[in-house]
Amino acid sequence: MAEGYYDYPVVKRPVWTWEVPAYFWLGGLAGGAYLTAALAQNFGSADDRRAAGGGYYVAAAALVPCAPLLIADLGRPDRFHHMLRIFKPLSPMNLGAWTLTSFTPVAFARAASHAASTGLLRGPLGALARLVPTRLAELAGVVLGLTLAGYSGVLLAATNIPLWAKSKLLGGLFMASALASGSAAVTLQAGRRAVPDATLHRLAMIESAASAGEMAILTGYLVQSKKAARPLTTGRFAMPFWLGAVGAGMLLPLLLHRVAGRRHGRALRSLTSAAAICTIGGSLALRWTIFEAGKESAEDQGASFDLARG
Amino acid sequence: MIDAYKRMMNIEEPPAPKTAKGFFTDTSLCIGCKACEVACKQWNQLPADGFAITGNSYDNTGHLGATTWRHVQFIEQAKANGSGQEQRWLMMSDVCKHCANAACLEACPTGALVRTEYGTVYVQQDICNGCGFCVPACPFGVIDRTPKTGHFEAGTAHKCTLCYDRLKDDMTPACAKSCPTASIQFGDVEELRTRARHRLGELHARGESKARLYGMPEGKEAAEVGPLHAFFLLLDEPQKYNLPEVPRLPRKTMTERYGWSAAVGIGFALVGALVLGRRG
Amino acid sequence: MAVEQAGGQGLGPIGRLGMAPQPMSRESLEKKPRIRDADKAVPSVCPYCAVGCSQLVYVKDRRIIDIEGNPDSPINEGTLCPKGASTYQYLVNPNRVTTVRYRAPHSDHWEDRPLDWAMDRIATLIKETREASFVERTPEGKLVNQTTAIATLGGATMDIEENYLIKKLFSGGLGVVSIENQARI
Amino acid sequence: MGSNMAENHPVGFRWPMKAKERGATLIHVDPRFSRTSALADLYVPIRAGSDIAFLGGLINHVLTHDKWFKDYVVAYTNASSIVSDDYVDAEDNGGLFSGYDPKSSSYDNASWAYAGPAQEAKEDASTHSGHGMEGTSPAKHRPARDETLQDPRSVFQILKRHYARYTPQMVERVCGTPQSLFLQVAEILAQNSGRDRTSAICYAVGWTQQSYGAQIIRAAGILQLLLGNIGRPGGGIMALRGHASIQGSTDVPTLFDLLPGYLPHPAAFKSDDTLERYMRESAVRGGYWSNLPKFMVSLLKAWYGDAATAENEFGYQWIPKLTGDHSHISTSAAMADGKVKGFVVFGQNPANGSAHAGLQRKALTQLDWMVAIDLYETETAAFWYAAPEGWKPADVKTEVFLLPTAGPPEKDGTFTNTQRLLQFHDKAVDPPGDARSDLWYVYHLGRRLKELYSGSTNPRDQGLLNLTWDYLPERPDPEWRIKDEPSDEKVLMEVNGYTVADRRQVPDFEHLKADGSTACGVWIYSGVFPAPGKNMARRRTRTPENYVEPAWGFAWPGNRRILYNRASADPAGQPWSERKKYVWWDATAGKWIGKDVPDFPAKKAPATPAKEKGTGIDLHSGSDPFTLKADGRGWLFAPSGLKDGPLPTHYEPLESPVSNALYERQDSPVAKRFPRKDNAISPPGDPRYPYIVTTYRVTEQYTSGVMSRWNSWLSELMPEMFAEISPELAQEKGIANLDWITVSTPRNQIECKALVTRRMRPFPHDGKLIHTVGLPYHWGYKGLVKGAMANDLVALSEEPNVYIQEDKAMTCNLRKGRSR
Repeated sequence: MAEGYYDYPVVKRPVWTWEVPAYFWLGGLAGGAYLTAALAQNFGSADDRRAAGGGYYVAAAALVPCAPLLIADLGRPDRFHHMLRIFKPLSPMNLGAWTLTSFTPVAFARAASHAASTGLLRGPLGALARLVPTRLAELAGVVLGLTLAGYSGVLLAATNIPLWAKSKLLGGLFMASALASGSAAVTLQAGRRAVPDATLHRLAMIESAASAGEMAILTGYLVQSKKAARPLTTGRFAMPFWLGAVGAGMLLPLLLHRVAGRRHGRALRSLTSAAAICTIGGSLALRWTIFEAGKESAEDQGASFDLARG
Repeated sequence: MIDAYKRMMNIEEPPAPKTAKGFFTDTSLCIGCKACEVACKQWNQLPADGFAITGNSYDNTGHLGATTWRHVQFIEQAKANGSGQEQRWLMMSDVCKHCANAACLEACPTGALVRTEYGTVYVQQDICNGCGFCVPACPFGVIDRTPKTGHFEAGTAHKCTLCYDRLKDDMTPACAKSCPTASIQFGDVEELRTRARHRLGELHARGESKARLYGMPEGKEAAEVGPLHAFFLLLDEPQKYNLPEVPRLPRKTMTERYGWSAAVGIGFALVGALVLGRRG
Repeated sequence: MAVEQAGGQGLGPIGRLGMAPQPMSRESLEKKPRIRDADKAVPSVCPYCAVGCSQLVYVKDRRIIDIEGNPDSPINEGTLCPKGASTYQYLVNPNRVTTVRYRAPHSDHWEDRPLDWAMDRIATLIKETREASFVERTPEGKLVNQTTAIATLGGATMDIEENYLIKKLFSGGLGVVSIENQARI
Repeated sequence: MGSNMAENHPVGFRWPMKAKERGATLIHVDPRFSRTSALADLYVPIRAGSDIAFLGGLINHVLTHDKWFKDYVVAYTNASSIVSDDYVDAEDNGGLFSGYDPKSSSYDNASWAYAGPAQEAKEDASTHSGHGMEGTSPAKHRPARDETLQDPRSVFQILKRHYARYTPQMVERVCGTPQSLFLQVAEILAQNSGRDRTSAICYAVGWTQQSYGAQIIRAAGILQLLLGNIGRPGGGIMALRGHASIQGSTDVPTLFDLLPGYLPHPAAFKSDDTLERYMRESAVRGGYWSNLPKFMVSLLKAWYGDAATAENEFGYQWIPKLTGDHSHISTSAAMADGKVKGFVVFGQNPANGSAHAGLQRKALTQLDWMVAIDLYETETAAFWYAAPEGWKPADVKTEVFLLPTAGPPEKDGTFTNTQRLLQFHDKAVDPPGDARSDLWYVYHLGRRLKELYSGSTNPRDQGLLNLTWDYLPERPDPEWRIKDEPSDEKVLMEVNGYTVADRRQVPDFEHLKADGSTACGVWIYSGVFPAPGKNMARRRTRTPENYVEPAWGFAWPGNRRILYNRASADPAGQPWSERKKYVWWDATAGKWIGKDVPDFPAKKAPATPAKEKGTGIDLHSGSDPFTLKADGRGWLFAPSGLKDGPLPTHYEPLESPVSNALYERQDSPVAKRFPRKDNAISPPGDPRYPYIVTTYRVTEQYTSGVMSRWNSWLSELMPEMFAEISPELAQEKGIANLDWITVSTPRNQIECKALVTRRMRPFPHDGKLIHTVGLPYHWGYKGLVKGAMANDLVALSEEPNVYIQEDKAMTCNLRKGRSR
């Protein structure tokens, strides 16, 4: 016997579709990649800088589908510009829209300036790109990129869907996942170029740190969510969540990195690339399963009552 | 430039505030006739939601939605072999609560959801772009988005407008006007609250010990979402009517969640800097 | 306006960005009830049960745009039940029959016919049936001037004037005795 | 009782709810716990079909505990009247009254008359019946009386004896109502009646659709008279009628046994062969009905105009004479047998909404032609291709017309509501397309028929040719597209009546004459249009100072809102109490005054003695409030007018799972059965049909659904046919909520979904549990939502006085699963 009114849900099922987790994933990846690249620029060796510089390209590339995905999910895509009708940071959705809008040109500019600095971009475009104030773009990009990577979990948490809202850690979890996938993307592209093993090791280490952090936060998230996590941990999303997001997305890369830690050359490259692909895929799986399971969670009357108990 | 932006974004100066209007839904007077549901659909020209029996007493509506802005619940309470006197059939016309702190309004990125001059919460149909964020934000499951392909205002968020159009001409909202037994009362929120307190006293004096108000400033349900401009007199605990004990306002915990997110970001940056800097 | 009414209690300066001041749209500013510029509001009576709720039928450009309870009525004081509140759709409904439909004997389909033709045909049928079945006297010789081969049924949702003419025509004019309505059901 | 007011008259229920808030007690006595029960202070379960036992119990309680309102009862009822020595009560005769003829299953009511000389007793022995019962009341105008009420032949003593066995124990046994609850009801009613307080009883078809429906209402009447609740504010018995103008169509009427204004319809089986004999037979010397000749002649003048002369009995012979029972049910049976050829259906849906709908549909296939007039395609219009019987259209010979009609805002017209209030509705728009008002159809059909018959010299056609038929407006209203719409107000003006010579509207029915100088279509409505341009039904003026609201619409008769309101004052003409002040005698002004139009001769003082030699209401004294009654008194005992006994007596329904606990006689001795192969009725206690089945409506739909199932807003609220059953029955049958079930009677079977609910309860009876199955009857095979038709299960039967079928209590069987 239901505690409430028959077995009707207390809250509404979100209307969003696959575009939203895809966008969260790509946006996070972009932010993570940008940050990793920027970290390398500022703290890394010349090899690191060269290797991680591709992160700017990754960030720019990942941002390309973001706006279309976001717009596609709107009920009225023709009114996408209303997202910028007001500036209202209270609304994570509004904040995200402004962030995406400002981060995209910054990331492209930084990528262009990087391309110009490596000689990839020549001619008048290259000259133009060289005008980009690198430091400023980097700073702005890092702040914006981190915001983009970090707001999505908060956005979901800023609802009354038990699976999303119960724990305090969804924002952190998505941030960690974004950074893991972003750094993994940097590792992945670096592995395809001639970079020293040491750089790859360092990148892998950063990625591992993100994955390990993600793992820890996920544990906290699940513990905090209690019964509200059931649609994720049991039921039809349990398999993709445990095997995909957790197994293949976190544990496997950690394991691969551990193995790769003692390897060099081709083996290292293969292992880090495999780990990076797993991390990136896992990041998508995490977003997707939590997103979809959230819809089921919306129908959980008891969890809603739990969430709203004084 | 600013004017062009305002034109493109459909930005106008809001009207000056007036006295707050709201609903007091007294479920002890509800006869479950559903006139409110139909009057609402008629006035707002909302389509039907489909034709299927639920088996849940006489409620074939189920819940509020994008095209159902009043919903009458039917709660059957009876024991086996109980006498007719112990039997209760509670009826309650549910509606958007028009919260003082409205989660939907706070979530809205476009400013489509606004607080009107009457203190009500209203979705501006020419602004809403159907982002859908208000839908899971509402702690009461009220607001919903219509399908992107549909006959009625496709793809935007909808809920009770408290008949914003009628308020402009000092008309009573359609549901309250139709209600044959004054279970739905419309008026100045302050006055309705006074009336509600008085009514509760009356019912308690009559022995209706389970009667309570839901959505008053002094109620614990107002802790986060604030007092409700559409509030209720219930004859049982709120959960029986699918109303949360303390409806959550997501914003209340948002800073904390941002904090964790930021901490992870900064932590990562530090770790990254450390890892890279060690050799650099 | 009190803070409580405006909502957004406990918002800091950043939180208030975009919330106050909060812009509106042109449509919102111009919002008005559709009956504001109705051509007329015609008093009517609900067609459903016998409580006799008074209604106001709002008309614009010769079309009904809204039907609501009449607040002046001492019976319903502006209220209506769900059926009364749905009267608009009872009248403005694509499923309404608006042409004369005719089905010939043994035919498997309706066909639309002109109103005049149908009226002539029905009058002829009534006459034929009456002629064929009229009884002036019973076998015992009592003058009865009746026919039992034609019957009418209805209408309790019709006006008294209509009922009066039915009775007058079919009973006083044609000698039909089985004139009945819902009151018998 | 017998009504589910909150569900079926929600806006009417606004007022009981208001009263409740002001301290009134609401009691709901019903087989089902409905939305009305939910809002009532007291819900009292009762087995369907046992209402008279319950009401009889209340009467007995009031009598034995001396709770009756003595001053009222002695002065205003016939309690003191002495009944004929030949009268034998049902108590002493196994449930049958004296005069029963088992061969014809009917009563000779001669022995029920008041005691008096033989000649007067003979005068009493009329066979008139129907709505005109009061008018045809032959009761002796001044019967012998014993004001001490001690005479064993007095109505009061007969009443006491008749109900002596209707004890709380018996009520519990018969009705399944716990004694304690029953006694609570009795006490509340008794305490809430008297000088200072009144109680009202509301009923609806829960009572009338039983084989003794009129007697249930009579029982309520007896109770209310004993408690002094008739003719007083807040009292009365309120018939909650189901259709916008069903009261109007009863008054006017489109009913076979009546002429307008409850004049009895002339019949060949009565001595009605001349107008004079008809009027002599129908008019009674005592009471207001003595005026019947004025009303009848004025009616004939309204119908036949100048052709109606004293020489030709004002055209009396053009009115057909009844030769039997021509009611809807009987006509349906005849139709099924191929005896009816043509059928005109105005806004009705017998193929779904009438008793034994399957037989109704079959009957339609036997017709040569049928005209259905409606806004939507009804089950009736579509029977030839869409009926569940699955006939091939090619096999159905009926020629079918479906004429599109107008809704109320698409035409002028008047509805008479359940309070006898006439309200005019104004035309707001033209009807769409070829749709026309029913008035248009009838008028133009009449016009065409007159043309077809023009020139005929056949006497039988003269009625039609002479029918006054001048209803087109002088010039059509330029606002409307339809130019040949008859003028509704012209018809209403004829209904009101006018003087023949100078064609001036008569101010009221007091001005009607029997000499042919006045014409009046419906005498009881006279006053509705007293002068050109003065349509009283169109008045919409509020009078906040007077809750009676006399300036809103027009109530017949003569704008009286409470009938017999003389009874709201004591015999001396003063209000029974300040609280219940309504109409009273103003000695200074020498007339009756009050909140309402006094339903009494305006200047007849309370002390006026009865004129023994007079006629009409002169025969009544100034303290006889019931002016329509021959003796001016409220009838506890009905010496005439009813075909099934002078006192309500408990019988079981025609189909019942139990036997009559009170009498040897099981069921109504005079209810009409239709013993046909296709109309089997299961015998009492038939084990094949062990459950009670009752039909009803829900708020969200409307009767057979024509006016609601094409409406998406209503259809979504109640989308599918269902049967309500108790968890006990569900468990017994292994049925879960929403399972498909099949409900059957000997007539037919239907399938629908089960709604298992504690709102349905089994009734204990002699150690067993009797289950009730509840069926709404809104669905059919046309519309946005479709479903099985409950009326398929109902038998053809007739209550003997008003010819209504019994569908509130039948028996059925039930099984899990679909019908096929």
